[in-house]
Amino acid sequence: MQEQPAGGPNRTRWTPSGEEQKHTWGWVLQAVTGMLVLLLVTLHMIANHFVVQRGLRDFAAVVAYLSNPLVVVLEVLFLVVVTWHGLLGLRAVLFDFGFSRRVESWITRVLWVVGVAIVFYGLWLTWVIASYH
Amino acid sequence: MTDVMDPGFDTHSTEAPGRPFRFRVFRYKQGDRAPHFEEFSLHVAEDTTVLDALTAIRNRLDPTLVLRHSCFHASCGTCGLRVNDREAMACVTKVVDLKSPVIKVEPIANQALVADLVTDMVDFYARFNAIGRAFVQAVAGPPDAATPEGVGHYSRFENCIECGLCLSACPIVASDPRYLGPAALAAAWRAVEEPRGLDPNAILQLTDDEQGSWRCHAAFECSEACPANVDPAGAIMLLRQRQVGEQLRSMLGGRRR
Amino acid sequence: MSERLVEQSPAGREGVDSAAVQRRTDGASPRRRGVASWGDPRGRRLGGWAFVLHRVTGLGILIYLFLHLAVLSLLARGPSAWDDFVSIALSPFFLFFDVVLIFGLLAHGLNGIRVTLVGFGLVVDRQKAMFVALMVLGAIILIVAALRIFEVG
Amino acid sequence: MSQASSAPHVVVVGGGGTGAAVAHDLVLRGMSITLVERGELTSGTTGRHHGLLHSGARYAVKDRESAVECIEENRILRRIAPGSFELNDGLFVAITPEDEACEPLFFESCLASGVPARRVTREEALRMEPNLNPALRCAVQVPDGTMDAMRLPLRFFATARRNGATIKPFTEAVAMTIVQNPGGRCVTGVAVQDHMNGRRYEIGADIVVNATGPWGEKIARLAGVDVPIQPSPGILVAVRGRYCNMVINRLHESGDGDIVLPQRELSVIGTSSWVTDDPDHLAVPANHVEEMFRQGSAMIPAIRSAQTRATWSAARPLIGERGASTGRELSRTFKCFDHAAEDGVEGFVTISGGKATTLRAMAEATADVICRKLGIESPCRTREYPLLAHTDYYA
Repeated sequence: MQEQPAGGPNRTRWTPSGEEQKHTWGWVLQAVTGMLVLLLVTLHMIANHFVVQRGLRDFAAVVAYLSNPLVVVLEVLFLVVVTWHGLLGLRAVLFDFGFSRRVESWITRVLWVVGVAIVFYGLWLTWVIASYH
Repeated sequence: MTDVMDPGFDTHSTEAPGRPFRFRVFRYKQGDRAPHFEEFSLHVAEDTTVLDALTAIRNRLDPTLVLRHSCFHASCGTCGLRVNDREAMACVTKVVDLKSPVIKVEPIANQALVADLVTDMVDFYARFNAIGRAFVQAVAGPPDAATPEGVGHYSRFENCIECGLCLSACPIVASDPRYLGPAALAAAWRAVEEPRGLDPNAILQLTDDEQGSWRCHAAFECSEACPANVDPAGAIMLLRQRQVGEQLRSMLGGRRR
Repeated sequence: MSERLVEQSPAGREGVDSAAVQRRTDGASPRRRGVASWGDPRGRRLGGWAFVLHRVTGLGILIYLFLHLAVLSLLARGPSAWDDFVSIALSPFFLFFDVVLIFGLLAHGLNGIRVTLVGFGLVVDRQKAMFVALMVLGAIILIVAALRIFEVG
Repeated sequence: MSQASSAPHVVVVGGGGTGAAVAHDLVLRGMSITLVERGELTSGTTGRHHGLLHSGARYAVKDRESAVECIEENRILRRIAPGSFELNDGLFVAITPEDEACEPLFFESCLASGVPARRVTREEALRMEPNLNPALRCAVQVPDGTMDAMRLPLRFFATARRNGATIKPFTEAVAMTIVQNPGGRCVTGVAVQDHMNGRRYEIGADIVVNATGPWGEKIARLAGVDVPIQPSPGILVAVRGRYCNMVINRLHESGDGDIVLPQRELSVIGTSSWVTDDPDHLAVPANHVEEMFRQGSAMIPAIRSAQTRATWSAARPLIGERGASTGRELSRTFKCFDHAAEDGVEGFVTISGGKATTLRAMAEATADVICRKLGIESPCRTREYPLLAHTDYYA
């Protein structure tokens, strides 16, 4: 069979994003964090609302709940994972608007700052509540 | 060749007695400030297609109407249009099957408009050519696959008729022209699946990109729109599977295949 | 095709490009449907609905996450601030929003399972059936959760 | 243009396979070319044909000249347009004893025409094509092929344009510019209507080529000449499913057979014949559709229950006297009319008749006539000149 040379890479007009890193991992992380969120949100909802009388803890109960180190670890992990998943998802949606590459790199930077701030805020809040104990 | 003296009843007639339909046709000539819709009335028979109706409009009602068509059996891919808000090949879309007294006909979306129902295919091929693919195999398969049960196995990329309906239907292409798009990614998967002289690794790496296979958000509108069973969305997902596999392999120290 | 085949090529690549431009329009836009088309329900099939549902619920949940974290700051302001909020949050009005939240979580989470499987090239040809099945499962869970919430309220 | 601006300017009217090949041939001979087409390229008869790359076997018994021409062009096209054909060969199948009685003459005629042919037993034929009618008696294998009816001409267009031709689709020839010279009338240009912007303008030409197939008479009338072109429509039916891998022809007494071709996931069945005056209005008669299913299922019984994908008609541009009642009475060869010699109109040439397989040969004959008229000595180069990919047309 004779192959027809229907254009080679030198005549490509569509260009890849030009970024070195492979984007496989972005997707894989989004999928993995998504599944983790699904698991942790289920635990979070059950632990904080469905097994709690009246569905919401009063202040004392919150403090008592967070005195368990395993709970602290799970809730902080949940926050980290849900923040990652949510902000990466937001980034994907924003990138679909077709802004310029400059705007897109700013979006990425801002989202990093927001994400880090959220996690630090969560850690601070946990520390504040734990110190009531 | 079979000689039949009497041409008989025309199953694709666009004349009375047939059922009357109104066609709202997208009109635009270069230099117009904005496109508009123009309405034409035609009678149609049971087998009359949207393409029959449009060519009848051009031949009898308005010779300035331009549209693309060539093969009349959904093999060339030129007459892809948006009919009543859905992508369709005009030549195999029967008017009566649309079950609507008004038929809205527009050019495919997300492509540069030339005039009326004609779009410029340069953008489509700029993506398509990024992969580089022959469109016909020397022989399309072993003869024993030609049985009725084996017919399904011919669902191969070369079925792609390069019509651009997938680009018109894709919500991501609708908002961002940088996305490589379904047709070219499906071509990429075909090349990985059956390289025939192309380098599958180069194609895997080229499309393992934020503007490549990872840009798809699984709306599957391309596969719904495809008139040739290429299933571009399915191809994109299989491409991703292979890309993840290759990345894992290289991370674990194995060499890329 | 290799360049040697191209004899008498007048201006190389430029010649070809200008020829391509012959067919281009004077300034007509590409008629890109744009981001607005995500909200256009006309002509959409099941997968397209799933795509829109996933985006809308995802953005909704993200907004909720910000609100939720903001509200939790009341905890830092001591017992009375938090306990006052708790009494408001248990009003039927707020409970309705809890049901909406659970709807969003279920729709996004369950469709997320489908998107993940499909995205890894698994059960791609069953994606529609999977969407229907997961949404039916979600509806059942939502009804159970809603009953539980209002029973408690 | 790299050619001197003094290069003769030829306007080709008609963007089908013939026009494409004519533009390609002339531009290689150093001429400046503008091609105009009313609609999209290949939107006339070219795109609608069944996509058969003739081996010539179909004409071997009754029209040896056509058969020789087909096998020669078949070989040339495979060479200059690799990748455009499914090299799947054709099978002429004898179903009835009457069919079988024709086989020796058919086989010998193929060989005598230079068409490689191989006798195939009933068992071997059924092994190669399991869907064939098990009642078949014998078969002959020949180097038929299938092509994409649009994309092969697109390769000619792509190559012609890369070499400097100007291709103008959606541009309709509406009038000829005619000058009255002492020696007679002379066509000096074409008035066209650009349907993309509604503008009307004139294109000057040293020669105007009428390559509009079944519309040939209509265009010739613009130049005030009459050409004996009879549009002869035939119907084609595409069914879902690839019921054969080879081109299946009926081995008939006429040698004219009925045909089933694989095209992607479809099988295309052809074809009938009648005559019309208006190639723009082609009926798809119900009784012809039935006839296609009858003829097709005689060779491949499963076609009887196949799902129809499309039915359509295409008009052949046959050369012959008006008044013929069917297409069969008319010649299947092509002819280039120099209207200076035949009608006293200078600067106007019509090419018509022929088959998709012979598009290059038709272009060569036309270009020879044009070179002779213009006094240019430039040999035809299209036999060896490889064509660009169809995708390059849009590059």
